Amino acid sequence: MSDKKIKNIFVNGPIAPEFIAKSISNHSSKTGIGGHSIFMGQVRKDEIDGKTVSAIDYTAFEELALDKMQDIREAIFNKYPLSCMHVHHSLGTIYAGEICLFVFTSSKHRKPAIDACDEIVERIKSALPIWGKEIFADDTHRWKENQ
Amino acid sequence: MSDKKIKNIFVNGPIAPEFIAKSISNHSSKTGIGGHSIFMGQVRKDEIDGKTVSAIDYTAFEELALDKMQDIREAIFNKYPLSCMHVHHSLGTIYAGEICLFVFTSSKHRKPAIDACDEIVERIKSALPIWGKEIFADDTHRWKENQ
Amino acid sequence: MEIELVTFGKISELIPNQKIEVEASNTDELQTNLEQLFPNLASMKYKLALNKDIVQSTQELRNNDIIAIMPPFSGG
Amino acid sequence: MEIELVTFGKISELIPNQKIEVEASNTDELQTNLEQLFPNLASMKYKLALNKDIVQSTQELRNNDIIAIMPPFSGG
Repeated sequence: MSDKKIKNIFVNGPIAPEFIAKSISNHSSKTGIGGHSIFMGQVRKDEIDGKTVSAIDYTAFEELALDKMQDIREAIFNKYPLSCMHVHHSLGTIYAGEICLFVFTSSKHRKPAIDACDEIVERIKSALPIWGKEIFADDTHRWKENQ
Repeated sequence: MSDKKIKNIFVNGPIAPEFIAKSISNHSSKTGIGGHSIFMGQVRKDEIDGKTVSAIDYTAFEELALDKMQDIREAIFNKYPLSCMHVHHSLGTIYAGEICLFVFTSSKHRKPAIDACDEIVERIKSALPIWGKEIFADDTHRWKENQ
Repeated sequence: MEIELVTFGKISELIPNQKIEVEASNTDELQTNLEQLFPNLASMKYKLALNKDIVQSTQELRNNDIIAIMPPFSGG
Repeated sequence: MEIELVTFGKISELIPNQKIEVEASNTDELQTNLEQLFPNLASMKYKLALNKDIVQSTQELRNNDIIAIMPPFSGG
């Protein structure tokens, strides 16, 4: 493990659009940036066997997830010439239509920001110990599985 | 040319983070969406031959640009299973650190949103008749050229 | 016949918008005319648009057509 | 020796967090023990983590180690 300070990525509840706006406007003083790429995951109101998903309840093995995220962060900064990288993932109950994942990368030219953002999302889904429990409208549930 | 209503993409001045937040929150009722991808172009304070870019002044052949954007929009909707696609490009003076391009795509699964967003940005840069005039701090200027 | 010239970007600094009399029946001939009238143009990269369609291959000209002269795009 | 079990996701509904006595010197032996103790586990996909490191190949166990049992991840 590196000596760098481990950044927290977890937020309780959904990620608000206003939080995203604040995060964007924080970058206006970084005048070497030419392109920003953002990915947001939103909870879908899926229908499964006739039942409707009303929310996803997220839990995580937080310490392990933050260690893994730090590894991803370092690998991504080594691979792409990024100015900035920000990741936020929700814990707790996130209702359909709300945002549960926010990945934000910035670079001088557009390509590294776009490619890094894409790769971070893939790695988050495959490597971070986070679990989503789909809550149906009738209060039953099903554990989500990423494809 | 198609009979569809031509959407305007041009806004005077920079694109505000609050506008982007509003655009994101407009999608919370679209509960079939699982992933959003955003690209934002930001004006860089480049240094060129010892002079510093303080702003870019954007002009466009607006009618032709909107026709071309409509072609791009149709091609992208035919190619990717998108729920939504929004494009905004600034005209007029945009200072370093401000946002001049906002592309926003949404789909059920993440991949189409990400790939479509990337392709739209490429196509906008190559096919839309828009010109950026880099204004230096000493009020001289240079016409920008996309690589 | 008379055509209307509309110019953009760097080219708008060299050639203002204007109506001109030309002896040209299509856009290829017009291009030759334009490069004689405005010698700077010959050394520049540009595309023409005829009445808001980009000219890919030569098009016939009509009186009062609008011709746009466009340097390479640099939006985004 | 005693180890502490921590479970997540679907597996947390079958196996609560608990301390257990095991006869196992490494994580491979522990896995066999766990699947005997909790027969449901044998048919599930899961990974183990030892003191917050994911177990890739077998690791030695010490008294009071913490073992996490993790079903497939589904974040994002």
